[in-house]
Amino acid sequence: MAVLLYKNTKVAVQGITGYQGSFHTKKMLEYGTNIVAGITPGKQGMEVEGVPVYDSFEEALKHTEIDASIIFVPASFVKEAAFEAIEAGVKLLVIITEGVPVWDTAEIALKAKEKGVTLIGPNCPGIITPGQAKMGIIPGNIVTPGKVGVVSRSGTLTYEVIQQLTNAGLGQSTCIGIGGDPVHGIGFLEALELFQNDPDTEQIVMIGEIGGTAEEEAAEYIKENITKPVVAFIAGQTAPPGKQMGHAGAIIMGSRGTAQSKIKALNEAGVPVTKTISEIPEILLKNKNK
Amino acid sequence: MAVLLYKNTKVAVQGITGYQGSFHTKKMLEYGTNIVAGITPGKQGMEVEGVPVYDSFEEALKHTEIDASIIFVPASFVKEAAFEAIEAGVKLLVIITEGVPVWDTAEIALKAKEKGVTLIGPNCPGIITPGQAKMGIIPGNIVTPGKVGVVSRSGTLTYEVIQQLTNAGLGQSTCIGIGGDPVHGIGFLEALELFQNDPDTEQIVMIGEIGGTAEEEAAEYIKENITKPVVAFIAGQTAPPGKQMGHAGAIIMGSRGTAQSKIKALNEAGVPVTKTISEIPEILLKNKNK
Amino acid sequence: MGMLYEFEGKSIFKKHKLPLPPSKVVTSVEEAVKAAEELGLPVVIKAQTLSGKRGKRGLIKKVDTIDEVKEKSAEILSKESDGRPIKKLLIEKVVPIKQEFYASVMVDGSHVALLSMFSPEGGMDIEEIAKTKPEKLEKIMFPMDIKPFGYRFFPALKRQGITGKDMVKLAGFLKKLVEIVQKEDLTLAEINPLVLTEDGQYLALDAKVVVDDNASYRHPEWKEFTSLIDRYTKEEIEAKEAGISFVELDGEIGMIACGAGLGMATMDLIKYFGANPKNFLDVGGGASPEKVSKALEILSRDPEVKVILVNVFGGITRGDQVALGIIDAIKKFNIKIPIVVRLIGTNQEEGVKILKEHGIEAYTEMEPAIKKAVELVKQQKK
Amino acid sequence: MGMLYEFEGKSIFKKHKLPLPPSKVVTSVEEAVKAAEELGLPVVIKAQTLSGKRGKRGLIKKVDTIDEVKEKSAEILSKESDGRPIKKLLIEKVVPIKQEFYASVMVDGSHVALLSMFSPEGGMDIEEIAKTKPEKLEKIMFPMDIKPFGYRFFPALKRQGITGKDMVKLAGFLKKLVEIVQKEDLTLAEINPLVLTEDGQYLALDAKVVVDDNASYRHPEWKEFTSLIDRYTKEEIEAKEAGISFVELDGEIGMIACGAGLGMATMDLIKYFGANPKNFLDVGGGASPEKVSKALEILSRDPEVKVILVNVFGGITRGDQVALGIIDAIKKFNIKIPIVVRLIGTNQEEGVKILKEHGIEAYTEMEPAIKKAVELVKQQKK
Repeated sequence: MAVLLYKNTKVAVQGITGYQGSFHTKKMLEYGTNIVAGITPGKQGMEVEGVPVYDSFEEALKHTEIDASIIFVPASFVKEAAFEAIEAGVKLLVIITEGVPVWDTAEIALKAKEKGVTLIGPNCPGIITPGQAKMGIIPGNIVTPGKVGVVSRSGTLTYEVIQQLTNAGLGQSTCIGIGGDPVHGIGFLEALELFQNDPDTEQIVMIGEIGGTAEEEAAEYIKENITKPVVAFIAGQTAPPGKQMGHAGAIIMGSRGTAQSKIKALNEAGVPVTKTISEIPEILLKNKNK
Repeated sequence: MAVLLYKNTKVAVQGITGYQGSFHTKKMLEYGTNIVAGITPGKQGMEVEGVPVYDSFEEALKHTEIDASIIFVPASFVKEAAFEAIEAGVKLLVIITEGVPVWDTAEIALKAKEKGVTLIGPNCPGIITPGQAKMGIIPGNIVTPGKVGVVSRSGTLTYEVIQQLTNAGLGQSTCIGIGGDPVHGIGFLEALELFQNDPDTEQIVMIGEIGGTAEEEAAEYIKENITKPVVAFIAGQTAPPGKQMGHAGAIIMGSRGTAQSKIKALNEAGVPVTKTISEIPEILLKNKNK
Repeated sequence: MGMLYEFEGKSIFKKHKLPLPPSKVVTSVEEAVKAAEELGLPVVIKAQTLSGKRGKRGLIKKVDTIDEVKEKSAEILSKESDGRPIKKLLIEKVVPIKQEFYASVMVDGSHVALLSMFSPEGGMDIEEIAKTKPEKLEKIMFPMDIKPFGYRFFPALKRQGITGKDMVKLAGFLKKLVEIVQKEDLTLAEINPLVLTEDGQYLALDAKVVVDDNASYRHPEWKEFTSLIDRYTKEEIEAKEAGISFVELDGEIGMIACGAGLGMATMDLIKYFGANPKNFLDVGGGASPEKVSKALEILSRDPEVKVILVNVFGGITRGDQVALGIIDAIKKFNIKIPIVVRLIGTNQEEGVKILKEHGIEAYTEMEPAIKKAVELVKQQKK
Repeated sequence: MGMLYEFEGKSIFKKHKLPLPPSKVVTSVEEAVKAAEELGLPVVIKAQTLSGKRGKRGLIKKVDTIDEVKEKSAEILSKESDGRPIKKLLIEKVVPIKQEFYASVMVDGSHVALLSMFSPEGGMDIEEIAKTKPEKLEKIMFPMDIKPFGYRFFPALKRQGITGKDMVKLAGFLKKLVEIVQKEDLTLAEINPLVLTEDGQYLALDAKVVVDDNASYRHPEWKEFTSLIDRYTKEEIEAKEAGISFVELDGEIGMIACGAGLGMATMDLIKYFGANPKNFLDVGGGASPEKVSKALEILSRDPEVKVILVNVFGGITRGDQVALGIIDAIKKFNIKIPIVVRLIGTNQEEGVKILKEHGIEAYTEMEPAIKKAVELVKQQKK
């Protein structure tokens, strides 16, 4: 089963004619993603890697159904692209672009919620269901189909973890990079819920980092709702403390947000937190052989 | 039955401590309106004509239910007052204040529509159901209960018509002044529909004026949907033509908007349009005695 | 309805970075020459006035030399428009035009909507296009709170054969126009023509902008828009400042009403009974004695006013307040012209009593009062 | 995270007419004297710096005479804060204070919410209040697209015993603060203290404002906010301009990573294996050869960097581009320090090949590469 993205998911690529859009369209196609349309305003009639390009969803929808869309357009155009996709009825929207203003993301996230669209990103590596399809930039050659669900706040660190899982013979059901922006689409909670309900996922890896309280909240959620084993890693354990968001930030964060706080919360929820990434597969293998 | 406003409707007055608000609260109470609360931020604990004043709907709702609200606050506070009333769950909202910016009214009207609230005004005389209750500034002594529904774009002209109906022995079911602002709550169409469905209304008087195309659209609607007799009056038949809204206005209006256009459209829909207001009762009486 | 001069409308466009040709506002021939030199010839000299068809009326001139700048700017500054002298010129650099379009966004109040219109055949006669080639005029309707995005305009532009980069650019232009209307409390923003230049730019060559007068309290910057004042006579401004709606007309009866509808119906009846109103004057709802007194003062100064007719049906307006205002004005301005008063509604009794104490018998019905006023005019004519 | 100086934050407040005490920004003792004379004594002299607790650190001084202005402004201008000299002072007129409040609005990203906080016990130790008297701190959460209206704040203010006119005024103040955050692309606006003056006015006495760096492309006016530059070292600015995220630290290994998470994990492992990173440097996703080369240039100039460690797991970043950047930098800047490269992911083969041609054997795994870099540092120490 996996979650959110499958072999037959019909995917559109927004910004397909751009430098990143065209390159990763090639990579996604090579991986087997069912890309049915590219969208770049003003470029209708072109083809990118054999994918027909349309000016708009309206035009594309005359020729194909679209279930999901991935956005590679520059930051200042992301809001427009995202609204177009949501209004056109996609069910899954992945935004790779980094540098999107917080207030634009907020509008997108609220609209997505209103319309029941699952949003991943922005500023994220996307999602990959090994052996089926990928939307985003996670290298296809490092994943392998299996039973571990991966969710991560960090981009490149996600690859690191996946690579080590694969090297250890631990395949993945689906890997989701939720992105590191302060406002973003689905977070740990939603991903954990999806993996909990997915019969193909047996264990879950969660990659967090310092700052914010998402990991603490995830720990609470795991305690109450997740019965599958979860293993976590927190990046930035030795990083110097960052600037606070004024007193307001300090009040809200309290003692949370630090690596110690996150590790403590996760441990209390029964989640082991490893010192290095290479320890993650070890724990998963132990769980598996129990 | 009448429409929208009844003897037992629980009414709040927003801006009750102001000059207009307090004066007309007295008049509305004298007419028998069931005013349950006054709202003026910062004035909680006061009483106006025996009506308790609260800071907010939240406070008022601790002590009473509220079905409807009437707004007398200054133009720059109308948007806030209207949103508060709508969010608090009133079903009928009347805005008397004039000078409300078009874009504020638009926000209010869209929010009212979203929440299923009937909005009357702004810049209108309000609504009166003779013998039952009034919300607004239509003098209570000129109305009399009966079977004629009155809907009017003009404020004071409404009174003129009502007076003449009453003088002619023609009582009214409900009288609605929809207000003359470019963006407003219910219009002729909604009022006509309400009167059509009200078993207590036998005939309808419609007071229009030059400008806009509401009367032309009403004529179309009457042709299709209204089976009860309608008599109309159009003010401004001799007024000099006003400035157009650029070419855009001219394109949209075409030949519509003039008194002649409105009279023609109404006549074609079988609606007689009188030259003077005093002719209106004559026609209604003839219809009645048919 | 606050219609702005072209250069004022353009100042709002400029604030939002809508592309415009370079231009300068001037008030004299000397300034015009200086502006033309700074912008570089050729330039277009455009009279700043509120009524349209400036080209046909000789109020827009393209000039190629400084001598021509002198001649034509002097010529235009000597003209009148809307019955008022032309005081300001816009000197605008000539841009090489490839195609002319029409674009506008207006508030369609009755549908709580924004109506955006576009035509690939812009220029002087867009109303003609609308009538004879309606398929060349796109009308796109949005809810007023729409988030304007470029893709919303693609289908209309495609229908007009505009594709590729031009479609994207024009859609961006139209999107921005909607944003400006939404953000700046406008009820109309019209560009005719919107031009495509030889070097591929889209520019607003004209600007017809209408601001929502009710929103002026939150736009202190509108105080600089003299169009909002220039269009009124001295008396109209005086009235406006007092919160009175006043339009001068040709006739004999000075009319004061509370409410625009009642005012219009009163005018209709004055004509119906055989005389003419000298004005439309609406003191509005809830008028104070001061406001009523000010209205009478303005009318009483006009030598052509033979009779003053006050028609009040009090709702939010109170009879006693109106009566006090009338009596105050008669005394203060020593008004000798006959005054016919019709007074009914809220606080009617108090008002009638006050008037009676000062020798004025108020009517309660409208038609007899108007008939009486018309009669008084006819008597004076004899 | 673009935290602004007090006076810059206040300039945003001022634009939206949030009430402030009169003040002037100065950069010298002479200007401070002039400002104090213009504002009228007494005044408060406030160092413009990004870190807090200025009062306790002697960076805020109330003065009553011109001599004191001279003395204290000279004193503060001679100090440092955040390791940098204090260059600007805000000279602010003293207002008679009746009560001090705390007010803030911040983006709570994880809930797509705005968190508005208010306390009737404002002043220096609000964090202490939050801990010891949480009932004195109101936290109100809104969706980010909330239409802010005064009545939304009434319940919280009432809980704090604020009623009547004061409730209405404070609610209006808090409403405006939310509007400012929404309209100006802010992620935080904090006022501590917000004061009630003896004559009944509510004024923002301080301003801590954070702008969303990602939105700077649509705020050309932010270019004037020197706080967005002053907080960086010369090298950090150079990096920033190249789109590189760079923070200087104390250590021996110059680290380049693609991605912040990978960068942090790399730092963690450097320490875990017994050395220290000299910096955090993230070239971001999809780095060009120029960007990688610039990163190496910056690190290679630092004499304390003993080893350079490049850790790339290509997703949107391509291995060949990174390799080209490394080779280019080595040649152009004649880099002699040992460089350890870990390269994997997108276009890995192409990248490894390029490096190999220039004598660099890239690692594919992260931990061995980091171990190697730490080892090289230890060898040099011997």
